[in-house]
Amino acid sequence: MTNAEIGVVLLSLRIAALVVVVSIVPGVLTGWLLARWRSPLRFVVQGVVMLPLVLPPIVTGYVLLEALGRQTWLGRAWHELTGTHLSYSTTACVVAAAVVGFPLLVESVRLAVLGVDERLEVVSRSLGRGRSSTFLRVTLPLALPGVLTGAVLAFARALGEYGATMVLAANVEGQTRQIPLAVAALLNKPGQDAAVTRLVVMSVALSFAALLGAAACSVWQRRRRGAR
Amino acid sequence: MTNAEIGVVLLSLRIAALVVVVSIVPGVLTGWLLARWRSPLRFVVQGVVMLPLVLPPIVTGYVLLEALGRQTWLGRAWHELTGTHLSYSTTACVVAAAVVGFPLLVESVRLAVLGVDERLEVVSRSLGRGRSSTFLRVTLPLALPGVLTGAVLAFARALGEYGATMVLAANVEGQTRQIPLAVAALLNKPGQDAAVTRLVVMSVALSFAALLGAAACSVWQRRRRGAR
Amino acid sequence: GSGDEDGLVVYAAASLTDVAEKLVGGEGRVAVGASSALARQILEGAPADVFVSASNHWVDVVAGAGWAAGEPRVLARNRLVCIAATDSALVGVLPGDLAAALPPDARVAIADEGVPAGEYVRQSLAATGDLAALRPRLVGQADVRGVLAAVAGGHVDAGFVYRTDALASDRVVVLFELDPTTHAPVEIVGLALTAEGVELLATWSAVPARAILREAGFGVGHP
Amino acid sequence: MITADVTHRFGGFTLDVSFESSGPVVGVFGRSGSGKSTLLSAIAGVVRSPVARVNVDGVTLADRPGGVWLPPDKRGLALVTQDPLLFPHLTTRGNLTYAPGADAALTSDRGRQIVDVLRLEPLLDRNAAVLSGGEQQRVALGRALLSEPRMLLLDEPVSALDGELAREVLALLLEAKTTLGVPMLFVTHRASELLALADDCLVLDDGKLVAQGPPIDVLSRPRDVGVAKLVGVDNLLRLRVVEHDERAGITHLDLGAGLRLASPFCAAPVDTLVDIGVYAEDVILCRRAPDATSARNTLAATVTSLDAIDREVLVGLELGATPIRVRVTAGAVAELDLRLGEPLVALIKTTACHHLSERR
Amino acid sequence: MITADVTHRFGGFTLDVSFESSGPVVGVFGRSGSGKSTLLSAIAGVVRSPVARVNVDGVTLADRPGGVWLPPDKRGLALVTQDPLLFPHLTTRGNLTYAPGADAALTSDRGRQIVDVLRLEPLLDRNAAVLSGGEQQRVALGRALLSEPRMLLLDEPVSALDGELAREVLALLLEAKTTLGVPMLFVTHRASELLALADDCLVLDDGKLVAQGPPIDVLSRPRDVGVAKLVGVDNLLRLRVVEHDERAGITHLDLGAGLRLASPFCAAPVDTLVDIGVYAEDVILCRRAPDATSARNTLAATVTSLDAIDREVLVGLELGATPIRVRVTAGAVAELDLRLGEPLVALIKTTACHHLSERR
Ligand SMILES: Nc1ncnc2c1ncn2[C@@H]1O[C@H](COP(=O)(O)OP(=O)(O)OP(=O)(O)O)[C@@H](O)[C@H]1O
Ligand SMILES: Nc1ncnc2c1ncn2[C@@H]1O[C@H](COP(=O)(O)OP(=O)(O)OP(=O)(O)O)[C@@H](O)[C@H]1O
Ligand SMILES: [Mg+2]
Ligand SMILES: [Mg+2]
Repeated sequence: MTNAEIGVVLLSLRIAALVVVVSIVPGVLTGWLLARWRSPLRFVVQGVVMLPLVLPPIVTGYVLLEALGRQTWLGRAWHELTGTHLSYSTTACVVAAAVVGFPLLVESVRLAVLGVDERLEVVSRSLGRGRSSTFLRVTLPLALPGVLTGAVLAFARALGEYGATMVLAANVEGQTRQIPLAVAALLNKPGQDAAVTRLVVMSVALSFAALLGAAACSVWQRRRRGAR
Repeated sequence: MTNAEIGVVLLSLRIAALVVVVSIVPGVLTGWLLARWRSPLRFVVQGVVMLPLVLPPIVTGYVLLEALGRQTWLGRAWHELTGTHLSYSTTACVVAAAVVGFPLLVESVRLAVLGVDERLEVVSRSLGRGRSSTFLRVTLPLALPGVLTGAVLAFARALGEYGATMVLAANVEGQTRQIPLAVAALLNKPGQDAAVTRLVVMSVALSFAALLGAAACSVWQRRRRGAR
Repeated sequence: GSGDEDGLVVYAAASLTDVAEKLVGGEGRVAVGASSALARQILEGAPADVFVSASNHWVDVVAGAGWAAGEPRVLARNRLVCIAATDSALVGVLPGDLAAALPPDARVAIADEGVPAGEYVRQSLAATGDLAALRPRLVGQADVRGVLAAVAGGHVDAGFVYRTDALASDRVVVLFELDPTTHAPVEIVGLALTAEGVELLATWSAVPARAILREAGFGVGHP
Repeated sequence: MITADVTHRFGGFTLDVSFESSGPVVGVFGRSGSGKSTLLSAIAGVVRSPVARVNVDGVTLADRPGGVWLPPDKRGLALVTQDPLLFPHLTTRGNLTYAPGADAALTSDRGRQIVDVLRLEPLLDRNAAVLSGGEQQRVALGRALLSEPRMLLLDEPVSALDGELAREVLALLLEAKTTLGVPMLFVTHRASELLALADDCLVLDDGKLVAQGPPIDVLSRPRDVGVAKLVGVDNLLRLRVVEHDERAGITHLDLGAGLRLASPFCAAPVDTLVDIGVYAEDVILCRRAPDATSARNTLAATVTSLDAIDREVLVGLELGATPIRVRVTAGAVAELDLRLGEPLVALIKTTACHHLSERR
Repeated sequence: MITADVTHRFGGFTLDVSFESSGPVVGVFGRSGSGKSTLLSAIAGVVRSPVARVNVDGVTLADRPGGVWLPPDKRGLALVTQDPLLFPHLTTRGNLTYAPGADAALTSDRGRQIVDVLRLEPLLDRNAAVLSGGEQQRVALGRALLSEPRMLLLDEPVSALDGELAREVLALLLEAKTTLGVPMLFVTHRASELLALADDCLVLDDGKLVAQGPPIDVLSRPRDVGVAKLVGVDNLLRLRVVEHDERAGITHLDLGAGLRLASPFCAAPVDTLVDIGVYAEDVILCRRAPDATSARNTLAATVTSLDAIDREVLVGLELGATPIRVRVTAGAVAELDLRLGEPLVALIKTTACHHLSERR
C-alpha cells in the first residue's frame, strides 16, 4: 500500500469513528424515544429520521449543502464558532456519513428497546429510580446489542458512504478523500484495479473488525453477567 | 408531474416492492440464523451479509456485474433460463437494491429475534411443535416488528439506491431509470430543480407510506392480540 | 487558495482525473466529480481556485453566477469514438452500419444525459440519423469511465467514449470516430475562480502542461 | 395508616376499591383474577388509573382527578410483583443494591440479616437471570426490603417457597413490621399467611371489596358465600328454615330425612332457604352418641367416602339427605374403624354453623 | 413407568439424579434451588445434558452418551414450567390449541371439562399477555393437558392458585391420571399436594436424590434430617441415648431434668446422640395425666409460648430441658385453658418419635 492509500484508510477510519462518537448519543435517545413514545407524532419523527435512507445520497448531499454551505445561516454560525468552514472539510465527511447512517443506528436502538420488558422499567421506578436513571441502568444495558449493532451499521455505512459526502465534502485529497471517494477517483484512471482492490479490502477489514469488536463487547457483557 | 416522471415513480415503486418480496424470506431466515446460531462461524456470515453496506456502492455494483454479467456463468445461466440478460434490466435494479438493502433487513430481523424469549421456543418444542413450526408460530410473529422495520428499511433503501444500480443496471429509460437515476440525470443539467424536487417528494412520500403501513401492521397485530 | 490555508484546489471533471492530477502536480489538490456536482458546489461557495470542465455548459453557469475570476479558457480538445472489446466481431464496422451490425439483444453504453460526453454523442447520433435505431439499445452510464468499464468488461457490445479514454485502455479498440462536425466541439474548459487560480491556469498554456495533455491524447494547440 | 380509593378498567374487568386501614400490615385475599395485583399496581402508581387517591401515613401519593400524581419512584413504595422480574443483566448483588442507598443497606446489620434469612449469600455473585424460581422470588423480596421503602407492596411473596423457607420469610416480614415499623400491603392465597402476618384483611372479588376486618374474623366467620368459598369453608349448605327458637338463640334447619341442624338464630323467615358454612374440622365423629355433650347437634350419619389427603382423611358423610365433608386424622380413622356405609354419630356445635349472606 | 439418569452442570451446581419409578404419578419434592426444575428440563430434553438416559413406558427418549437424543417435540412430554410462559401474541384459545391436535381436543368432552375446571371459559378470547398470575398458570396447565402428552411434567402447577381452585385442579390431575392414564412428574413444595396426587415421591437436595418412596412414607417417616426439615417435621431433637429395652423394642432418650423419652428401638450405643423427629400434631396435651393410656410417654411439661397460626395454635413447651412445639386447635387452647407458665402433661406415642439418619 502506498503512503497515500494509508492516508486514505486512516482518514476513513477517523471519519467512521467520529461518526459513531457523534451520533451515538442522539441516536440512542431518538431510538428510545421512538420505541417508548406512544404519540402518533412519533411516526413523523421516524419518517424524518428515515429520510436520508430513502433520498438518493446525492440529494441528501445537496440538502445538507443547502443547509450547511458557506452561504447559509448555519454554515456562517459554524464559521463564527470554529473559524473553519464546515463544508468541504473532514467535518463535512463526518456530517454527511453521520446523517446517512443515522436511520440505521436509530432503528437498531428502537428495535432493541422494543425488546426490553417494560415491566423491568416499572420495577426500577418503584424501587426509587427516576426515569433517566432507569434508562441508564436498565433499558440501555438491556438494549446494548441493538446499540452495538446500530453503531456497527453506522460505522460500516460511513466507510461506504459516497454520494452525500461527494456533494457536501467534495473529493479533496487528504481532507475529504476517504476510501469510497478515493475508489471513485481511481476508477476514473485506467489501470488502477490493484489500488482499488487494496482500498476495498482495507475497508472490509475495518468493518469486519468493528463487527467482531461489537460481538466481543456483547459477549463480554453476557459473560460478565454469567449467562448461558 | 410529466408522464415520464410518473413512469419513473411507478418503476421505482415496482422495484422497491420487488426488493422486499424477493429478499424478505432469505433475509428473515438469515437474521434468525444469526440470532440463534451459537457457532463463531456466524460472525463470518454476518460479515459477508454486511459487505454491501461497507463497500462503496459503485464497488458493490462492479462486484455484482462481474458475478452476474452476461459473460459470467451465472449470467449465462440466467440467459438460458429467461432468454434475457440480467444486467441493464429491471431485474438488475431489483438485484442491486436487494443486495444493498439486505444487511438492513437481516440486522433488523436479527435484533428482533434476539429480543424473543427463547424459553417460549422451548415451550413450543415441548408441546410437540418442531423447529420450523416453532419458528413460524412463535419466533416470527414475536419478531414481527423487526421484520417490518427491516422491510421498510430495505424498501426505503431501494427507493434511494443509486451507486450499485448505476453500474449493474445503468440508466435505461423505462427499464432501469428509477427515481435516483432520473434525479442524477436531471442534476447533470442546469435548471431542472423543479423536476428533481417532484421526484424526491414522491420518493419520500412512498417511503413514508411504507413506514405508516408497517406501523399500522404492527398496531393491527398488537390490537388483534388485545394488548395495551 | 480561496481563504484555505493549504494550497490550491482544482475542481476537475471526472473524465479528467488523471490529467488534472498531473497538471496540478504538487502545487495543489484536485477534487474530482461530475461537472454538474462540481459546479453546484462552486455555486454554494466551495473553496475551489480552478474549475476544469469537459464542456462549456456548467462553466457558463458558474461564470454567469459571478464566481469567475477570469475568462473561460479552452485548454484542449477531445474527440468522441465508438469502441468495442478487442475481440469484438464489430471491428471494422462503418459508422452508419453500427445499429444494423449489432446482434439482436446487444447493448450500447453511453454517458448519461446531462453528462457532456452523453450530450455530444446524442447530438451526433441525432444528426446522422442513427439515434432512433440505437435508442432501445442505449445503456446510460454515470460517466465515460463507466462506459469504458462496461465495454472493457464485455458487459456491452459497444460504447461511446472520448478518444483519450479509449487510448488509456488496452482492452478496447476504436471502431470509428464520430464526425466532429455533427456535434458541438469537445473542449476542455478551465475557469479560474480566484486570483491564484488565474495564475495556475496561465501556467497550463506552457509547454510542459501541453505535453501532458498531448500525451494523454488530447488535441492541443491553436484551433 | 393507608387509605386508597382506586378505579381501574381493563376491557371487561373493573377494579373499584376504596378502603382505609390502620394496618400496619394489610392482607389482600381473593380468588385468581379478582384484581389483587391490579390494586397493588394502582397504589404503586405504575398504572395510571383514572381515579386514584392514595395516602400512606398522612402523605398523599396520588389524588386523581384532583391533580396530584407522584411518579412511582417518588412514592417510596417497593413493589414486589408476582413474577419476580429481576434485572437479568445484573447479579444477585446488583439486584439487591439496585435501589438508591441499598448499597449501604446491604452491608448494615439489617441487610446481613435479610441476606441470611432469605439465604442469599451463596447467590450473591450469580447472574440473576439463571436463578431458580424460588431463588428469584427471594432476591426480589430482598431487593424490595433493602430499598427501605415507606411501605412494602408484596404480591404473593412466598408462593414459590417451600414450607420451611416460607415460614422463615414470613417471620422476617413480621419482624420488619415490628422492629422497623414498615407497613405492608400483601397479597396471598393462603389463609395461614394472612393469619400469621396481617393485622387487617381485605377480601376482593371481581374487582370489588367484599369484606374487610381482622383476618381471624374474616376467615373464621365468613359472612359471605364468596369469602367462604375462598377461605375454604368445606361445607356450604343451602338449607330450609324449619323453626326459630328465639329464647335459645337457635334456628333449626332441615337436613332432610327428618334430621335438623341447630344453627345460631337468624332472621330468615320459616321455609326460606339460608346458606350455612361448616368447616370440615369442626365436625366431631363418634361411634356412639356420647352421654353428655355441649354440642347441640348429635346427628346420625353414614360414611359415603373416605379420601386420604395429607396426614388427614376427608370423610364424606350423609346427614339426613345432606352430604357433608369432615376432616379427621388418619389415626382417628383407624381408631373409629371407619368404613364405607357405616353408621356414625356426628357432633356439631351450633356456633360451628356460620350463616352466610348471599351475594350475587 | 419412568426411568431417568441425568447429570447436568451449571457453574457450581450439579444435578446428578438416577431413578426408576413405576409411577404413574411421581412427585418431586425439595427445597428451593435443589434442582427440581432442572430435572424436569433434562427429562423434557430442553437442555442438553452430557448424561441423559430417559425412558418412559418402555420408549427410550434419550440415551446419551449412547447417541439417542429425541428432540423435545418428539418426546411427547408436555412441560409446564414454573413461569407459565404463555405465548404473548396469542389469545387464551390460541395458547390452548397450540399443540398439534389440540384444536380437536379443546372441543371434545374432555377439553370442555378441562376448560371448566380451570375456569378458562371467560378467558378464551382474552390476550394471554394480560392475564393475571393465576389465570396464566391455569392456561399453561390447560395447554399442556390439551396437547395429550405421553407424560406431563409439571413444575409447581398450582402455586399461584387459591385453596379452592388448587384443590379442584389437583382433582382434575388426579382424574387425568386415573381415567386417561397420563403419567406425571410434578414438582411441588407442599406435602398436601404430594399426598393427594403422587404415588411415588422423589426428594432432591442439592442436586442429589436423597429419598424415594410412597409419599406417606417419605413424609411421615423421614429418614433424614434434610428431608425432615423439608417436609416440616416441627420438632427435630438431638437426644442422648440412656438405655435400650430390646424386648419392648424401645430406646430411652434423655430429655434433661430427669425426663426420658421412649422411642422405637435403635442401634445407637448408649450415651451417643441420636436425631429424633416429632410432628407437632402428634403430641397430645392434657391438664392431668390420664388414668390409662396407650401412649408410652406421659411427660410433665411447661407452656413457654402460644402463637396463633391459622385456626391452630402453636404451643411451645419445655419437656425436661428440651423445647418442643405442639400444634393444637384454638378450641383446645380454650378448653384446656392454656396459659404461659402453666404445667401440663404431654402424651407422645413411641411410634410418633421418628429416628433420623444424619446426613452431611
Ligand atoms: N441456566 C442456569 N445457569 C446457571 N445456574 C442455573 C441455571 N439454571 C438453574 N441454575 C441453578 O441450579 C440450581 C437448581 O435450579 P432449579 O431451577 O433446578 O431449582 P429448583 O429446585 O427448581 O428450585 P425452586 O424451587 O426455587 O424453583 C439453582 O441453584 C439455580 O440457581
Ligand atoms: N393489562 C391488562 N389488560 C387487560 N386485562 C388485564 C390486564 N391486567 C390484568 N387484567 C385482568 O384483570 C383481572 C384482574 O387481574 P389481577 O392481575 O389484578 O388479578 P389477581 O387478583 O392478581 O389474580 P391472581 O391471583 O391470579 O394473580 C384479570 O381478569 C386479568 O385478566
Ligand atoms: Mg396477581
Ligand atoms: Mg424450580
